[in-house]
Amino acid sequence: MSDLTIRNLKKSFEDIHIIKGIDLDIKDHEFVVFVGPSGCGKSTLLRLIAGLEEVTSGSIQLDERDITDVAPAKRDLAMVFQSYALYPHMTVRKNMSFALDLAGIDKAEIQRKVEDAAKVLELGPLLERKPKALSGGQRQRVAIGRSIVRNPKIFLFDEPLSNLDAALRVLMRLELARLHKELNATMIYVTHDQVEAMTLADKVVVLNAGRVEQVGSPLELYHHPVNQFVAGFIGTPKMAFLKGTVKAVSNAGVTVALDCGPHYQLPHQSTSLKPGDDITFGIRPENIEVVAADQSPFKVRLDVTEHLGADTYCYIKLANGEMMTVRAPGDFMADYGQNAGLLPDLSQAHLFDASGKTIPRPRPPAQAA
Amino acid sequence: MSDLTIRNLKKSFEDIHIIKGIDLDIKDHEFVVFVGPSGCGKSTLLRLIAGLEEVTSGSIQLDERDITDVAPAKRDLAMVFQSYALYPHMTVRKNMSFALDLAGIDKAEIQRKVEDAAKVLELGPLLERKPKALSGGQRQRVAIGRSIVRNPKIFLFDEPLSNLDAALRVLMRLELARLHKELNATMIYVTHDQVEAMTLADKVVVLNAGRVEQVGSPLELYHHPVNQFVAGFIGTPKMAFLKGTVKAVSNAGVTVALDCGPHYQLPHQSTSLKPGDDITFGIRPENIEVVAADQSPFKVRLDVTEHLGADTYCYIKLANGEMMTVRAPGDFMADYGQNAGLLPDLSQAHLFDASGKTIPRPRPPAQAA
Amino acid sequence: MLTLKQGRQLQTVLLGTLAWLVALTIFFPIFWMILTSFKTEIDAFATPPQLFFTPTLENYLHIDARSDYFHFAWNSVVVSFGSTLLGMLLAVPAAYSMAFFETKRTKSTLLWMLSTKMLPPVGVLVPIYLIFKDFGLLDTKFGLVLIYTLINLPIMVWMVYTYFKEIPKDILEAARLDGATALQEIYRVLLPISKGGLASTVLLSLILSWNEAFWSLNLTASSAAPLTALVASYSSPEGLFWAKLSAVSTLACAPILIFGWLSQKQLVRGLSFGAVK
Amino acid sequence: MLTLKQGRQLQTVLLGTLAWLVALTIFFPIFWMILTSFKTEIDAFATPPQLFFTPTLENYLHIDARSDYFHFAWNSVVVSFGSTLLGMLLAVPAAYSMAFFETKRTKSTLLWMLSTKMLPPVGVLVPIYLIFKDFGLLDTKFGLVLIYTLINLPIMVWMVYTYFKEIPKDILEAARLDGATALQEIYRVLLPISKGGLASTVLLSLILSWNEAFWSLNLTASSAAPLTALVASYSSPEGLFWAKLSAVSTLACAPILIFGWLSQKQLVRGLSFGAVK
Repeated sequence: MSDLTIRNLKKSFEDIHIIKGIDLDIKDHEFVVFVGPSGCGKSTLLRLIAGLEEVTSGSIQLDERDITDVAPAKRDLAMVFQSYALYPHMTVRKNMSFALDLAGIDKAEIQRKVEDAAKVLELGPLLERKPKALSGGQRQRVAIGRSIVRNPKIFLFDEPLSNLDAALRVLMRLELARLHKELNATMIYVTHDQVEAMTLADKVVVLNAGRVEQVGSPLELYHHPVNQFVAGFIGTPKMAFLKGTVKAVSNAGVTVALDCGPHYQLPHQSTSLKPGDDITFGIRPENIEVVAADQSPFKVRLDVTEHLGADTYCYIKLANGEMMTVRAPGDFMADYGQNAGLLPDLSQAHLFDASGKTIPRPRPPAQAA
Repeated sequence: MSDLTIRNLKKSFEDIHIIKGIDLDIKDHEFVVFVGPSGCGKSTLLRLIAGLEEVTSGSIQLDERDITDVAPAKRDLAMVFQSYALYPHMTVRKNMSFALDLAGIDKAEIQRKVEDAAKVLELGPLLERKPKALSGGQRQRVAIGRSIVRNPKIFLFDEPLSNLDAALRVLMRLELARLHKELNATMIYVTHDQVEAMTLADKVVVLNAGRVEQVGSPLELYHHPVNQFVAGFIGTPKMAFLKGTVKAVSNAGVTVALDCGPHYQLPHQSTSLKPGDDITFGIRPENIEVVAADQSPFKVRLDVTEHLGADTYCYIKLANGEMMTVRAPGDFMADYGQNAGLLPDLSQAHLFDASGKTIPRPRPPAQAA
Repeated sequence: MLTLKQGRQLQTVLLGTLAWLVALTIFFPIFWMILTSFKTEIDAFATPPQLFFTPTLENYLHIDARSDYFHFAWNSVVVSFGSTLLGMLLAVPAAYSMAFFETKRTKSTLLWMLSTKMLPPVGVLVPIYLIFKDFGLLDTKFGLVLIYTLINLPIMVWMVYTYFKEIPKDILEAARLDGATALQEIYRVLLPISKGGLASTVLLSLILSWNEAFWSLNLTASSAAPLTALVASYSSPEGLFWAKLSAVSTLACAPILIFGWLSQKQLVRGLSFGAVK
Repeated sequence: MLTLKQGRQLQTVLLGTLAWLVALTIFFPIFWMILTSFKTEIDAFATPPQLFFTPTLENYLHIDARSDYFHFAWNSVVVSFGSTLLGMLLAVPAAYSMAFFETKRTKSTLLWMLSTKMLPPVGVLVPIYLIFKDFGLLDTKFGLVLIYTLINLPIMVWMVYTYFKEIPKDILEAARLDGATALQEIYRVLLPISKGGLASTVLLSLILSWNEAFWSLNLTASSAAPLTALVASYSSPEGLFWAKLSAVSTLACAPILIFGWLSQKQLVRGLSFGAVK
């Protein structure tokens, strides 16, 4: 068992409030990712759980045991640092056995545990090397190995892939996903990269300015963000946000007039909106089709077009200054400044009220995940 | 006019040969991108053109004038450095006017030129600030502005976006593309990021180990790489490479047996291949469809599946240990370890002979660009 | 077992106290010297030492009557500033060449220069004295300027080299592309950028020259003698006049103490070589 | 106009030569001292100075007859090693507390300690002499150890602090998560990682203590006098015996010159604070 329960957790450094009251439940075997822009408090939250920072108020419980003020070593957690934080003067073997050594565990037992972990991570041939003789990916694996030997209740990862190059990052991401399935362990992972969050997590916790914005599965966040912040943070290229005004609200949905021209009727249900309210219409790049200018009421001039091979991104600056991105097929061709029409898939559109809160849209059964 | 002609250019540092004989023609108004893995010599090549390194042998001509041994300042080139290299003790205005100042140009003229450049780059309100009071993107724009005021024949960019965060990188990429269209200038741009190369270039020069691998338009490189190195370097996720053997060669094409199981007949024309030759079959992630296991002879077990929202990446480890990636639609669902079949689009497949050279495939008229 | 919080607090207090003790131990003698300078000779020599006493100015009046303080102070000023100026004129181009046109010999040259600071000064007294005698430099301000420049040059070159090393090569290359000559590179780009570090180097050179006591005693007699020689003249024969010696020491140290105190931040920032920011 | 290549070559030659000249000027006196020690007294005092002469060992034989070289050398060794050991015992915990439990006062404490190096030593001679007299420390090796420790402590704390600062905090936090106590952190992680820097600090302290000439002359008479005092005993009254003075200076400097030469790389690496890599 390893259930972590956080209640009304707060952390301030002098007068600066970093964590402003967080409640969170992490269940056994979950892979939870904390994600958010830099300065949102995600790393501080992880360090509070690890015991590397003192809690200002609130509590942290691990399996009914209050660990709020317990020393880091006694919490039954292991952490993988962004810098790996390997001991440079020790071999890989010593790095991995250091904690067991300090705990006074039997030599033979230590050797067995280290070699088991080395087997899982394919570190066998590297055991007698020093960290500086290892590549970035190997160091990363040693840091993970150092955690595994301790058999902790929870693994903590602090942006573990941010020092690796793009290609290695993808490989280590897969390895981590595989490791989670093999160890069947509880993992908490901090990143600022929404792609890592989407691809690794069972449950994503989106943080912003010391508060939790949304907790949910990656696809839940992608398709049903609770507010404009989450909608804009998850997904690349970013969702386009177009300002508009509510024209009518009925049982059939909401009719909006966008500042850039077109009017749309959307299936969203709202009891709080009324005609004249400011509204933001959100649409992801892959949910827009580019057609000839006379085939849509949404007429635009295409700006720069980027050919990535598999896809083409069209960047558009609307007449009222708003920017948007459209994803077209790889063989799409267009000239700089060419006129075109846009056809958004309204069943995939999002609406946000003036405060940024989402107006819920009907869920097709298949997407309810 | 600004045509740059490079002939048999070589550069060695002591015994290490960095540039091993390069011939290259850059035409007026072109946006040329040098791309390659780190250590391929792309930055050195740019520095040779700028005059910041001495040429070991070979020649560089700009509009019929031999500039191989000319001092950097007399070459009529301007360079934007990776670190921006702004003068920290000067205001933005001074930074931009420094070169004109040294050249002894009339004060009023300098002021006019600086203000013209500031207008193009929207730097007007920042002219009296010091570099440290600017954001990364603003510094970047000042570095570009410093080049513009000199009205050079060629602009050189040395990985100018690598110090910016991902979001800003996309914005500055667009701004550079727009600037190239507005100034109608010749630009040479160095990057290790194939996405930047694909999206910015009129002409991409792929370098590897001090030699040119291929020169061509981005889509030419994507669809018709001349060898396996270029095919693997361009495109994310990477093209999958599957080893196999030639079974038959005829007018109708080449029949290959892949080590991982399936046999395919491909429309590629070759006079050099004969049955029994080793061959590598290449296919891009977006040209494969995942179907039920009983619907294809190419049967696999799916490994980790990553949901990015708009797309789903399926990672597959084949029975013979080869790795491949498939791009499926955003709503594709699969379990870890599930059985499936793969249907590659053979018209988009690539073949490479034992030395890594491409066996050309027939070009449909539309793709000939 | 201690909680996390208690453990940290204990450590902070314990180790903080140690650091302060070290600092205090070092500063106590200065405090004691200033105190002694206001005592009578009898109070100064009392055993056990007295912390409370009736302050007197008689020592300072005595010094004013016996020696021309300003003559010595002026020598100190001239020699310190002269050697600093000369040192910077040599150190800047040397450091420039080492930092930006590094060859295989650069590191060994630096190493060689720095290691001269490890030489015992008594070891080179004889040849220096002989050379000074032959060139008529004994008891001249110019001679002291020369010797102080030689003494401080390695550390000055090293410091300036360190500051220049911190300047990205890119900036100089940009200046070169912008059409700057080597001299324009130094005067319009390099020096303005590193002016903080150069100021620290100047400060350190001034202070080290001011405090220098070995060479000033051995190479000067009266006309070029700086304040350190004045202090020494009170110490050797009449070893018992502690209060007067304290007073003259206070007078000799006062200018540099005040100067050092005013420029403390700049100085430490410079000494830290960018380690404390 | 010069081509790019010619311009660079000219600069490299010009500035490289300057750097070498500076270094040579500093080293010439040492060469001269060693040369003089093999001259007869008459050759040594000749004007103009002689570069070619018949070498003699008579100066060294004279010194061997008159003084107990090994007595002074032993004192130098004991005092240098003693003060270095004591200094490290104080500097390591102080630097640890400052580097890893930084408070608002940390920087001002460091600043304060460093600025003591800027004090003129003559300024604090009187109180130190009095304190030594009262505690019976005059002309004892223990007294010299104490004073050298005090003198070198600020620079030692500063150096160790700089090395500790280079160690990422993450590594100590990892050790803490692994269950290490504060002492285990220091002995099993911190010291092994920074052993290169600590070795440099030890070397510097040894050399500075060995060369110290001001305090050793003023606070010792005979039983605790180190080599620098031996040299001084040859200089003052019989000012004319240049060759003998050169010989005794050579003897005094020889151990530290050889020691410094052997450990040059480590020393410079340490002094460079990571700037040259």
